Amino acid sequence: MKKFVNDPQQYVPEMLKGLALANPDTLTYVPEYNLIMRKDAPRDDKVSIIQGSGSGHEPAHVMTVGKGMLDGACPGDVFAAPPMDYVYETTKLLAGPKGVLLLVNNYTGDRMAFDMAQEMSQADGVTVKTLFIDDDVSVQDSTYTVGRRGVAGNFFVMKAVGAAAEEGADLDELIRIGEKVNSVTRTMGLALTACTPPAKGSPLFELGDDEIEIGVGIHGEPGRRRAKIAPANDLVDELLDPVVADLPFESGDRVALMVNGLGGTPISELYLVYGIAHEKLAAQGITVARSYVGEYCTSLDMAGASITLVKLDDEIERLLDAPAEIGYRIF
Amino acid sequence: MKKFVNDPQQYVPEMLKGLALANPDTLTYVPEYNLIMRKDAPRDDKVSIIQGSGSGHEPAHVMTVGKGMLDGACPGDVFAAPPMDYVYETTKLLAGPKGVLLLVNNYTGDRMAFDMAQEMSQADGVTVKTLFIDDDVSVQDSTYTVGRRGVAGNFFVMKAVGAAAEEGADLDELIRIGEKVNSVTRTMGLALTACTPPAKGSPLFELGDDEIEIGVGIHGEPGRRRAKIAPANDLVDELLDPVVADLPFESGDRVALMVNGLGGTPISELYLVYGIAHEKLAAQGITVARSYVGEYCTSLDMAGASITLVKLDDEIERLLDAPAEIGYRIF
Amino acid sequence: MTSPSFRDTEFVVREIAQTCLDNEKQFGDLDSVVGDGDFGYSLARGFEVVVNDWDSYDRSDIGTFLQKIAVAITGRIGGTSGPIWGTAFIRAAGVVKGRDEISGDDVVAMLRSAIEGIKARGNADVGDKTLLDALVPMTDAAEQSIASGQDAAATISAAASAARAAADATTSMIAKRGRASYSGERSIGSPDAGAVAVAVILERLDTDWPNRITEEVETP
Amino acid sequence: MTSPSFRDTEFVVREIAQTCLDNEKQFGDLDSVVGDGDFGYSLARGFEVVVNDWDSYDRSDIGTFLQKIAVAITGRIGGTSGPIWGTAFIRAAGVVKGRDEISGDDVVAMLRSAIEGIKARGNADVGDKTLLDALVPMTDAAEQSIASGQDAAATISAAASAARAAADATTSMIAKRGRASYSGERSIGSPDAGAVAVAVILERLDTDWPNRITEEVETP
Ligand SMILES: Nc1ncnc2c1ncn2[C@@H]1O[C@H](COP(=O)(O)OP(=O)(O)O)[C@@H](O)[C@H]1O
Ligand SMILES: Nc1ncnc2c1ncn2[C@@H]1O[C@H](COP(=O)(O)OP(=O)(O)O)[C@@H](O)[C@H]1O
Ligand SMILES: [Mg+2]
Ligand SMILES: [Mg+2]
Ligand SMILES: [Mg+2]
Ligand SMILES: [Mg+2]
Repeated sequence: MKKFVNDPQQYVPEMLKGLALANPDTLTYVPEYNLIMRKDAPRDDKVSIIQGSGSGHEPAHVMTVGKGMLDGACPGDVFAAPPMDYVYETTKLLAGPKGVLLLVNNYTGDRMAFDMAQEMSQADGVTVKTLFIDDDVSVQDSTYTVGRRGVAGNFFVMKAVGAAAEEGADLDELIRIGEKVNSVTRTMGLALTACTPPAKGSPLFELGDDEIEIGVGIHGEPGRRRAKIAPANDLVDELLDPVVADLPFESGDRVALMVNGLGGTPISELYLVYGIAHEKLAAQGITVARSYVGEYCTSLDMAGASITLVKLDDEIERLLDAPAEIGYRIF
Repeated sequence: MKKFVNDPQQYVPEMLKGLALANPDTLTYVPEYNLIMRKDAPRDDKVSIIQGSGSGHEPAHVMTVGKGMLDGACPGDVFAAPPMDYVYETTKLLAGPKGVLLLVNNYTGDRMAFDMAQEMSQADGVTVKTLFIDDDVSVQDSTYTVGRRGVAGNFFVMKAVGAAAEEGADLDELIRIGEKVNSVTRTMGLALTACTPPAKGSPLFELGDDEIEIGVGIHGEPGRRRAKIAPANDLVDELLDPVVADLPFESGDRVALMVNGLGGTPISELYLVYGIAHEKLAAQGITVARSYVGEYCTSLDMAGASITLVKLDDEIERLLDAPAEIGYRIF
Repeated sequence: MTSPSFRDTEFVVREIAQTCLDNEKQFGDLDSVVGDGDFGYSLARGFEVVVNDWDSYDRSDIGTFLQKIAVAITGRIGGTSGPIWGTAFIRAAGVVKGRDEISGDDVVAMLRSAIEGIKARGNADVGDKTLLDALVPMTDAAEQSIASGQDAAATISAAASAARAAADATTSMIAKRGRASYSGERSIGSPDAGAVAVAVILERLDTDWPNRITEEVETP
Repeated sequence: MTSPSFRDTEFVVREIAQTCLDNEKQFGDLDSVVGDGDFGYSLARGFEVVVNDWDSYDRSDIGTFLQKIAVAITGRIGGTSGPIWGTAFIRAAGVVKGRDEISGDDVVAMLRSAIEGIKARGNADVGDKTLLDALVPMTDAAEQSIASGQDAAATISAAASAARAAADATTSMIAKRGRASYSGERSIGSPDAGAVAVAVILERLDTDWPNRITEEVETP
């Protein structure tokens, strides 16, 4: 393994420390709970929004803490949901009069930690609600009952409720908005290479020199099937077709299109993918009204990409358009 | 090679098309010259700023075209300076009454193309000046006469002159500012892996499983020496020590610190590196007043990072702080 | 002054902790076949805390002691395993609250309660290819052994054999819970990491049980 | 109606172009040892245009023809090679402006002028480990051969041998210009990509020269 890492066990804390040092005016770091929080949180005039998740998906979610986005993020170790305590303590720390919204990508570990933390902080008198995000179309609901995973589409829920919270919306309103955005958001990803968790020190799975993994999870979970590498046009079909068919998205729809890099794929390739996807959608009469190209929810150093579509209405478009200030990516 | 690519020869054009499709309101794409330009350029009230360079360094420089940054970028193929014609035609297209500033990273090919284009457009009556950027401390001046390379530090020159141009500064003033910023900017990079140009289809050099390349160029040119992978603390020393010693940066200095990813290194590692570098500087009495963590000037999918320091004064700090609007990275 | 039961309880917890520390890599590798590879790491980081803070846990009674262990685990283990293993310890603790002596039947009751807790927490059942698929057969075996009058050593042996057989049998199962379930049919062919962990712990317990210290030792 | 000299010029340009197309990979690999690997790609993309638009170039005279080739190259080849090779063709064109017939001495003059152009453009000289290190010895050999009364075929053979020997000799040189120079001492041990390209082109010309079409063919 060749990485910038000292002790693999300190990978997450050292990253969080760096993030805090880079944003001294806006972020506070609470090492006990892997917590990155806004300096001005909790505020009396807005609901506090918290995301947990495992680490290794950066910028999600510690780097999207800021005005118009999250109030705090308390990730677990790489690919592990946070211990319940982190969520519970974070919830108490960020509890204000308007309450707390927990954003949870739909995974067993995350659900459990957040359920327990919600119960316990409610017992303490905190008003808490939880939004589950499950945008990944690669997992077919029918076969299992754990349901779909939450992946890059989480960004749109976070952005929309973040903007609404900033405007003063109450907890129920945020739940309404978040559920609506989640219900019109669909994602599909594929991996060109496996990722290497620092503590493991070797790739999480083996992929041949000409193999790709279609429908891969953001934790290196294998996808639905393995295939041969193909031209970008075909790879975009693999991503776009199941996404479009699922909601389904239809001629006349206005959408947000996100091409999300999984960590090891350069931005040049992501724009190439974006261009192809944009034109394929146009050919189906679907208008891309907002575009997102870059890294939003990664899987460490995995090469690959996911495509997310969000069906827009006036309300969602307005919330996505609202300003946000986050420490990540400064120009 | 596993990449999102159709025809390697169309890699750059397809990326540029994607970029233009993602930013229909602000950017124009002129396929003949690989040109991405602001829709509102050239303007009467500001100098037009143009950067060329090879492709494969994205977001540099096609993705930093926008208000407060570049007016146009006309890159060559991957790692190749643009053909002289591209620069010449772009210069003519963007020539306004206040003239044109060409930003050139100091490489033989780029210098020649820009020199020729400058001569030719001056002959056409256009007012053109050129700024050369050479921030890379890994190349020792003494041994050669081509001089240092321009690498990620280019960003600071671009940002400063971009902001000043927006305020109406004239060409001579931009040259003064750009030369000043370049003179206080130093960068050093290292690669953990080689990059794979799409047209070549295989890594540009071979690195063992435990080897790194110190002082690597952003075109996959080998660096000054090969070393064994080491803990992040030691890798930061490899990057920071030569940078600090070079200007030199001294106790009492205020600096901007950039940790730039070379393409394949996840942002989590970059923040980890940032934290270490920040603290090492603090221990030397050097204050980090502005921080930049992310990908600014990459080398395709190369894993690795560079560290840039800029010695700040009030003028530079003000210009770096000025707003900029670019199509890249939307939240 | 701790009772024999308390010392046995301490011994068992310590064995669980040490097994998780010693098998971090194996457990992680098992989880990376169709999971995300962090199972070994998560358990090791949690039980590391248990080992490091060993002397500090409140030992007023067995229930309290196990509850403190549960809190330590919940505070440090993330992923699915934190809530699952934390819940197991909390439930087991609840059965023997305030007690200083426990019987074989109590142990079975503790295991049953832990199992019910895991099922509820994970919305899972036997057959879903989780650690339940080793835990339940192993508890059945222990119960039978005790009912037929076997001693602790024989009971642990029986439980260990049952756990191993059951863990091996998860290989042919399709995962219906947890991250492994996303890969559907592809989860067939490798055993469940959690079930194997249960087997490895029981086997170690079986080996070490005769060598445990049964008399209280005065620390000088 | 083109002259014999014109047909020879066309033949030579065509050979240069075809060699660059056929050796894209080799030239690129040479450039990746201590450079950035794009040398083959850059030349191929430029000479591809030359081959594709072959019939469209203004053939009023040899000078004009070569100048159009130069423009095509400059418009498509990036990197260092665009300006370098473009300059070479422009300078060669300048020597035979308006001419329909050229002698061996003219060819030497064209090469000398191209060399001066490259030197000026690249601020480089013999010994810097660039294509000049093949081009100059090769021109010297051609000049000598012509001076001693050899015919074109023999002159090309002599030039090819000189180019190859000189290209091989760049292996032990340290690069002082271009991207290879950044690696300092590490540039020793592999030949310069540009110099090798000159040798490969000359060797091919040497092989194909006897088979060129010397009479004008009426296209039906
Ligand atoms: N819903 C569930 N209920 C009970 N146990 C489960 C459940 N899901 C997974 N497990 C167990 O947890 C193990 C994986 O733990 P861990 O790696 O910590 O989870 P994660 O999938 O969150 O990374 C599996 O091998 C399985 O035995
Ligand atoms: N300053 C120079 N003057 C003349 N020729 C040069 C110079 N620098 C490099 N070359 C030649 O150009 C070749 C590399 O060309 P190319 O790959 O296009 O350049 P780049 O370094 O811009 O990628 C070298 O092998 C060398 O022969
Ligand atoms: Mg996990
Ligand atoms: Mg080049
Ligand atoms: Mg796991
Ligand atoms: Mg080159």
